[in-house]
Amino acid sequence: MSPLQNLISWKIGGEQGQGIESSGDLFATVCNRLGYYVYGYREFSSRIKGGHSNYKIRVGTEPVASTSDDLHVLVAIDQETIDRNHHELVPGGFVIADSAIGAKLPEGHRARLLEVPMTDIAAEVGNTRVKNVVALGVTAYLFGLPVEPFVDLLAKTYGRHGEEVVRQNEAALQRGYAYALEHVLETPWKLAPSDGKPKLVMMGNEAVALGALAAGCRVMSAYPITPASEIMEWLQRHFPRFGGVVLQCEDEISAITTAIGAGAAGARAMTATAGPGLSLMQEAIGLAHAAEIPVVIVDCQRGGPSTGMPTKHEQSDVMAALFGTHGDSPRIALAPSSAQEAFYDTVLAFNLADRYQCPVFVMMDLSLSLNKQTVEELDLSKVTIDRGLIADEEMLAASKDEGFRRYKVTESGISPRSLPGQPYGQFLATGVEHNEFGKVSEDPKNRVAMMDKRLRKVKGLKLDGLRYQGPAELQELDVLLVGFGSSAGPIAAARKALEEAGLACGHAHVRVLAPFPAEELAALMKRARMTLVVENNATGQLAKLIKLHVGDVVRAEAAALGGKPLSDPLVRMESLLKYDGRPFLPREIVSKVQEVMFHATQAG
Amino acid sequence: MSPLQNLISWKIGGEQGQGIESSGDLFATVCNRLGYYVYGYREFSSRIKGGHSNYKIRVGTEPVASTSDDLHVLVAIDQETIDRNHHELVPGGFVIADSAIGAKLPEGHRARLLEVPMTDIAAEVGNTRVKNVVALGVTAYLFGLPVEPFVDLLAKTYGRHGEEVVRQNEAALQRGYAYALEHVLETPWKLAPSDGKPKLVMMGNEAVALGALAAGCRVMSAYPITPASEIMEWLQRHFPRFGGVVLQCEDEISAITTAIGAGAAGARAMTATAGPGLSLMQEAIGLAHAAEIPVVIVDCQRGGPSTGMPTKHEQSDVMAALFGTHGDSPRIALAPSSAQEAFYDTVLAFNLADRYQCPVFVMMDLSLSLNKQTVEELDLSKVTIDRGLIADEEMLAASKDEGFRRYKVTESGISPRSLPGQPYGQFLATGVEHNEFGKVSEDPKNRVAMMDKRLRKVKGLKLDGLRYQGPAELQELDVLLVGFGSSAGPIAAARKALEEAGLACGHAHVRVLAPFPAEELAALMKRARMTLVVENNATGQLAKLIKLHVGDVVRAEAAALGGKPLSDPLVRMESLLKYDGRPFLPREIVSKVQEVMFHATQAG
Amino acid sequence: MPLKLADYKTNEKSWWCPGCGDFGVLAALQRALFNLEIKPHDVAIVAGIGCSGKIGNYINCYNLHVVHGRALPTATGIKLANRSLTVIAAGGDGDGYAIGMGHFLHTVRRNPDITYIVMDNHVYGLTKGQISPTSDLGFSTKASPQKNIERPVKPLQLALAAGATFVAQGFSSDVKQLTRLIEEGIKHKGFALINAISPCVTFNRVNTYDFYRENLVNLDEMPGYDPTDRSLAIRTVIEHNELVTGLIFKSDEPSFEAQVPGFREEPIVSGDWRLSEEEFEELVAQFR
Amino acid sequence: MPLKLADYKTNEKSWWCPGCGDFGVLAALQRALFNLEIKPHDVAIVAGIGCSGKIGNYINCYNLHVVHGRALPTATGIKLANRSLTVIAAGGDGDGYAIGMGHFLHTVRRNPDITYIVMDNHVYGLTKGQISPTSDLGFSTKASPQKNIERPVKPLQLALAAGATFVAQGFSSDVKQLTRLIEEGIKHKGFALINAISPCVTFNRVNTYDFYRENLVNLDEMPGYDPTDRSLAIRTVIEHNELVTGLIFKSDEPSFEAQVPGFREEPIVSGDWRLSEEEFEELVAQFR
Ligand SMILES: Cc1ncc(C[n+]2csc(CCOP(=O)(O)OP(=O)(O)O)c2C)c(N)n1
Ligand SMILES: Cc1ncc(C[n+]2csc(CCOP(=O)(O)OP(=O)(O)O)c2C)c(N)n1
Ligand code: SF4
Ligand code: SF4
Ligand SMILES: [Mg+2]
Ligand SMILES: [Mg+2]
Repeated sequence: MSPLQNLISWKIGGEQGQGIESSGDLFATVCNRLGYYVYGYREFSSRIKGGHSNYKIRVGTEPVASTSDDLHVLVAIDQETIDRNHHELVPGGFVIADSAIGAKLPEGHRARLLEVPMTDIAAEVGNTRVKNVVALGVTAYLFGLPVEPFVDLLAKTYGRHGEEVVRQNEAALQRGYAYALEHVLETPWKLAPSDGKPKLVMMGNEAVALGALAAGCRVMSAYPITPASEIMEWLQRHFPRFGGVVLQCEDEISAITTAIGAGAAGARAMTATAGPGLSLMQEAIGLAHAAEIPVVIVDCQRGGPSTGMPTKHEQSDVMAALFGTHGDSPRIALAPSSAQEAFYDTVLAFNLADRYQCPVFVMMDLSLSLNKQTVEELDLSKVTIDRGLIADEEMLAASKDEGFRRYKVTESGISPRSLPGQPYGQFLATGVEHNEFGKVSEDPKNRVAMMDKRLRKVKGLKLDGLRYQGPAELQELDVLLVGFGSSAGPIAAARKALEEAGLACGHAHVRVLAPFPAEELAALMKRARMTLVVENNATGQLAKLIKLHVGDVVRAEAAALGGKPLSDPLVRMESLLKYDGRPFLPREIVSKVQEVMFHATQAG
Repeated sequence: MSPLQNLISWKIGGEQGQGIESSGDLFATVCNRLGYYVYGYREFSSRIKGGHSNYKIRVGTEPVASTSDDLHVLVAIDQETIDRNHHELVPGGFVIADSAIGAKLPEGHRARLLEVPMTDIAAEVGNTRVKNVVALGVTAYLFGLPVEPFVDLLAKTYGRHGEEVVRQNEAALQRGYAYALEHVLETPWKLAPSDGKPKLVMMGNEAVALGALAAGCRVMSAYPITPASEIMEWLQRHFPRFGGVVLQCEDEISAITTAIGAGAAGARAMTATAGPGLSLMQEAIGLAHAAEIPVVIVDCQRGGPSTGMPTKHEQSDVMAALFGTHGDSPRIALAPSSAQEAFYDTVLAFNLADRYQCPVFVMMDLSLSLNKQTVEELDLSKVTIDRGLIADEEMLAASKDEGFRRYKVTESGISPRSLPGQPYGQFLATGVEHNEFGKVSEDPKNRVAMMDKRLRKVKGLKLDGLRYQGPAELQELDVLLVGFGSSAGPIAAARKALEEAGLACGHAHVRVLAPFPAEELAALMKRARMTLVVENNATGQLAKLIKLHVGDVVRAEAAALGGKPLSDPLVRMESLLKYDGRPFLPREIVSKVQEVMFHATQAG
Repeated sequence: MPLKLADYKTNEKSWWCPGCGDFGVLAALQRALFNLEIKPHDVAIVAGIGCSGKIGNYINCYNLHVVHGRALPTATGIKLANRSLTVIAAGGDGDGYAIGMGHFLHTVRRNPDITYIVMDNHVYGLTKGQISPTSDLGFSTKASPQKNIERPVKPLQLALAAGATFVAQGFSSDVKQLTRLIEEGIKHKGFALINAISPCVTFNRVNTYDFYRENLVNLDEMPGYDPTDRSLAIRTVIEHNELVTGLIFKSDEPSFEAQVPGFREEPIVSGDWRLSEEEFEELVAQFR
Repeated sequence: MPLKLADYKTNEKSWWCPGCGDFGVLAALQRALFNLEIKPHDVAIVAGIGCSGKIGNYINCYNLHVVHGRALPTATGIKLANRSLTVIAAGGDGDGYAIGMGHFLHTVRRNPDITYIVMDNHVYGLTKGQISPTSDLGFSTKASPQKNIERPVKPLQLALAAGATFVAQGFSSDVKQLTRLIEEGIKHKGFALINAISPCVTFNRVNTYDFYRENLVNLDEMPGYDPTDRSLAIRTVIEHNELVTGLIFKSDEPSFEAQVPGFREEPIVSGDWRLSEEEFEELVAQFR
């Protein structure tokens, strides 16, 4: 018998439009239902049909949060899939190929080629489209999975196409399983039993959409763009039941200003976009800051600049989100690192937008937006709706004669707002500088008071902005890894590997890009012999934030000590940048750490 | 006899639409023709008629580059002008007021009120609109200026309205002069003789427009916005003679993409805007970077965020210009500090855009854009046109079979470009990631090569990015003042004052915001006991750049020394921020330095 | 307490030039709201940037003064969030027909229940008199020294071509007619365009009060004119080169809000947004 | 050496789905350029983002693939910089009529000598099938599960209302007619709109080849149709709900470039831009 596996890796590849995505989803869902943790990773191009596409699913008995470059089973719909992906196969790995394609493995390759008459079987069961399902049957055998959950899922998925289609799918599955049973002597990697806890599997965009709905968002305006469109699509599907409205706008400027209008009128409103849309929204973002209007902006980062690489992963909109609109305005920007966090962070974003009366960014990245992954049960009781300060009748009645001071200068910078429809709450909301009543004012003193008020709002804000894993308090670290967004998975895996290799390795994940968790990170960096900032962009955008904010902390301390910093942790900071369109693999991070440490030893 | 003056200050105030601007321009032009240096400063609101407006002209025998809050003569068209401006008057200063308004100076004020029957005189000469000219006549007397240049200028200015109007203006002037002669015993502040050199007087926007024309710009596309519109207006007036075209577009997105199109086709093209327009252009700016298309973007900064304070001075678009478009792209951004520099920098911007094949920013600010100031003779021989690398026939013919490698990966990152119309030069220019031929490519290796190529272009670029004034090399500085843009004037004046007060004071003016002159500034900052960054915004945008770039220099040095920075000049850096819509006054800078130095002494 | 006309006014001093056409539009809008007895706090006015965009400053309602050209999408957002508000969008010809052109026509075809008043002076007032999209051919000013060579935008024809359900044109001198048109626009359950000719006395020396007094034709008084006949409307505005006033076209079609699936009569702002455990579980189930 | 049709082709493999209407449009454009004997290097094609926007990849000319919706202003810039180029703008219905709507109508009224080909498939292809501005009422897809409730944009009517000087519509199946229309558009000295119906076989199951074959009326073959009569054109496209092909309208009016004061026949790119000392001094004199 084969040894029990805790983590296996499966991939299907072929041309776009050949059902790659749905087959992967089926496999992931079944594994999820069996209680395993899954992490999907899809490679695709900016075209509709044709061009190589593949979908990798890692399945584990414990949480999986990154892709990797080892592979147990590769389902190849065409030869190109083999050519492009064979190098990932572990020795003894399987290639499941349609016999019809005359598949070839490179000379001397240590994987096993299993040619399955997928086309023939599909023809025999009477539906050429079930080819991939045959491969799923083979897959089930290879990993020692039961067939029933596949059957159930196929029935559910294709139920609306009629019984015949369901039967064809089931037959294809069974035939595949049987074929494998016959041709492969024993199950090579049987998955160890799962923890059996019920789980969800979703992509980050779905988590955002669900979070928005749960948070009370009922107006969503957007313009389609990869990789954000799923948010709009999901809400269009579910809003009707809850009285919400999705407006597919004529462009992103309309999308953000529609959301701002809805926010000004008191609804919870959001938009979702990617880099090009974010750039177009810059002017209106300033309006929401100036007029203090709540709105949630989800930015699903992809390869930039310009149209860039629309279907490729990147994390390069940080500077644009934090500094892209002209003039001075404070920022709140969350950066969830998993679908699970994306759900809760979206809820938080709506609460922060209402509380601080300003735009709040949820910074996603393509991997996080689109990769299907396991999410542990979501807890509705943790979803609270905090509307922030809204003037009540009494307050408004009191202002009857004088008018309502919508922009009252307060200590916190936050002023209670009135909503259209509330008697005596009328005011002017404007992007022009204004006085407490909202009236346009060019008075220099008023200007300073208003600017300070707005900046003050966010100054005191403390969020749980950094997540740390690694050796406990005070212990010195050989290396501190810092990242944000979906690289949490690969960094965590790298940290483990480095720790296994004997290093004291910490991982600080920045979950709030603004206001930046500077003190927390500074404290960790000081403990570390070196810090490695790991991010998917070419100019070190996170590193820039660290230089600014951790720098401020360090310099303030130095100033307090009379100007002589003893040892600046920023001097010991290096960057690992990846911007080829792909997320990090754990081993890339490990290598970089080894390389830097080696250099350090050499130098020291 | 009154002592000879080297610097006098004059202001006219009234309601918008009452000829404030033209009167000020007349006075400035006459002084300029007399060989004096002038600096104008206009305060106005975002409305067409009504609302207080004023225009101050400082006139000196040496260059003047800032406004100030001392005033010798105030021409008051209404009482509000006195109420708002009397505090600036030096003891013994004059208020010239129309007797018709029944002007009142505050109790005990030490200025002199000269009530002049301006309205009556105007009526007598037969034109109610020449009221202000009467005041100019009084002015001429008070400063001991000859009347003839005023007469000449009035004749030229009003010539097209007919002889009668010219005569009325001249009469008003003479009557004003005569009135003063009669009522003021002696000329209180006679201006010392000028150096007699011929000079120009223009606002920064005119300098930009003239520079663009001289640099060969023949396509200008823009959308009207304060304080940038004058650039478009000036070019509309002069282009017809040179075969150029101004397109007033439907919005700023059209403006920038039109300019990009023209740039791609090989013309020298530019757009000019202010913050809101800059924000709208962000997406297209990324396109120009990605497709490597030359274009010049003039941003005339004004009060932000959003519509903000459209007619007020600010310097708060720095971060938006440098980091506002999504994704990673290199930047070139010049920041002239005077009209003179604006002329030459605009020329330089076109050369850099062509040489580096990318957008180049000219960062103006409202004071610089709109304040009329003396410019010493402009030297056409210093205007060169460098088109950068353009493929020649031979090169293109050689690529005939393979196709033209428009984006050839070169060591400098710059690749020769072909222009539409050149045989064998066809290629695809796209904002999508592409290969050497310009064809869309999602290949990870190609991506990295292309991104690196683009970033490399600007890495090696060294410009004369810092202008320093102060104690010479190696001498320790008590304080280093750092600024950019039009604050050069007030900072220089403050430096002088501080030096007179016995401090070793340096002034480093950042003339290139990107690539940042980090090493030069680091060297100066290290010499200084403290650095004060002086800028017109609320969040210290220039200070952020210094923290990033000078920080990098300091950290690299520290790393080279084994990680222990001896003394980080950034720790000794403070900010002076002003964001009330007004430019700095020299004394504000002086006070801040004194305050900080005092604290330092207390602490130390 | 019955509402007074004064309840719709603020005590702010106007920033407009004496004689500006926008005064008439302001008066008509205030009067229309008063006549319809809509409570000031139930009105949201969204204005763009321009001299015209300042109209909200002088009306005592909820006012949102947005960025240049974006009044309509913002107004749409307000309407979606709170259906029970009377939503007025307002701005200039530059705001609405230059930078705002896309939003204008898309809002027309969307047909949300918004009344859009464009103060059309054929010039950019606030930026000191550049050519605007409705400027006549050959028009020039100090700020736009070259003569206009672009065909003027025809807002009425464009709105009709985009499927508008309510198109009217008023003249700021005829406050009475303009008031009535605005009233009808507000009562119309869908998008109502009211192009209000509103002369700029400072920068436009061509399209003056006198010019319009001589050239405008009042369709409301034209015998046989039927404002429910779209092709007649198109023909008529073309024939008169858009120099008409009155109700040009109107058709009763469902508004955008009326057609959104599952959309409720109760405004979104006043709903209870919390999900029940059951609802949440049903949503989550699809991810199992 | 005489030009061959192949000279207008690149060797790149197409990224379109088999059967996509854009193939027909590509073929027609290549053929039109070939028929007119315009040298490939004298053609600039500016394309937007979308499946349609990839058209430039397959034509061996100077190609500029811009950001979504901005093909027209970019094309205008190219034309201004170099009048001697043949400038073609191209893109999808989303690119041109959603995000690009403002530029579309402003370019129409500006009338630069550009030929604009819109591959209209009534859907957003590249983003996987959302509703587009020309989608029919009631249309829905997997990506846009709610039925369309916005009146479709009528590009032909809008162009006519905006004062277009050349309006045509072709069908990608009829490459012959489309080729001819493109040729005429290119020859037209002004802005030419060619709306090319170009079915999306992957995401649009409603506006299919069959649908159009059954419903399109060919104006080129309609007896008595006079494409120089603007009001007839308007009436006809309304009557047939825009389901027509052929040359719809054409009028000879000066192009934008022809009217810019002082603009020269010689392209800007080839001019000598240096100022003489005298010219410079004259300019500078105004500042004295
Ligand atoms: C994005 C942006 N671009 C430009 C401006 C400058 N601007 C302010 S108002 C205006 C146009 C005013 O014309 P119109 O809309 O016709 O209003 P009017 O002043 O004539 O009433 C412009 C271009 C701006 N505020 N924002
Ligand atoms: C600013 C911006 N917003 C959104 C997108 C995403 N996007 C790419 S193509 C497209 C629309 C495609 O539709 P259409 O123009 O009709 O072209 P088709 O693919 O149908 O030919 C969209 C929304 C983008 N690239 N840029
Ligand atoms: S400039 Fe024209 S539009 Fe503006 S307030 Fe004055 S008259 Fe009215
Ligand atoms: S998705 Fe539609 S428009 Fe795009 S290539 Fe395929 S068929 Fe053509
Ligand atoms: Mg106007
Ligand atoms: Mg389309």
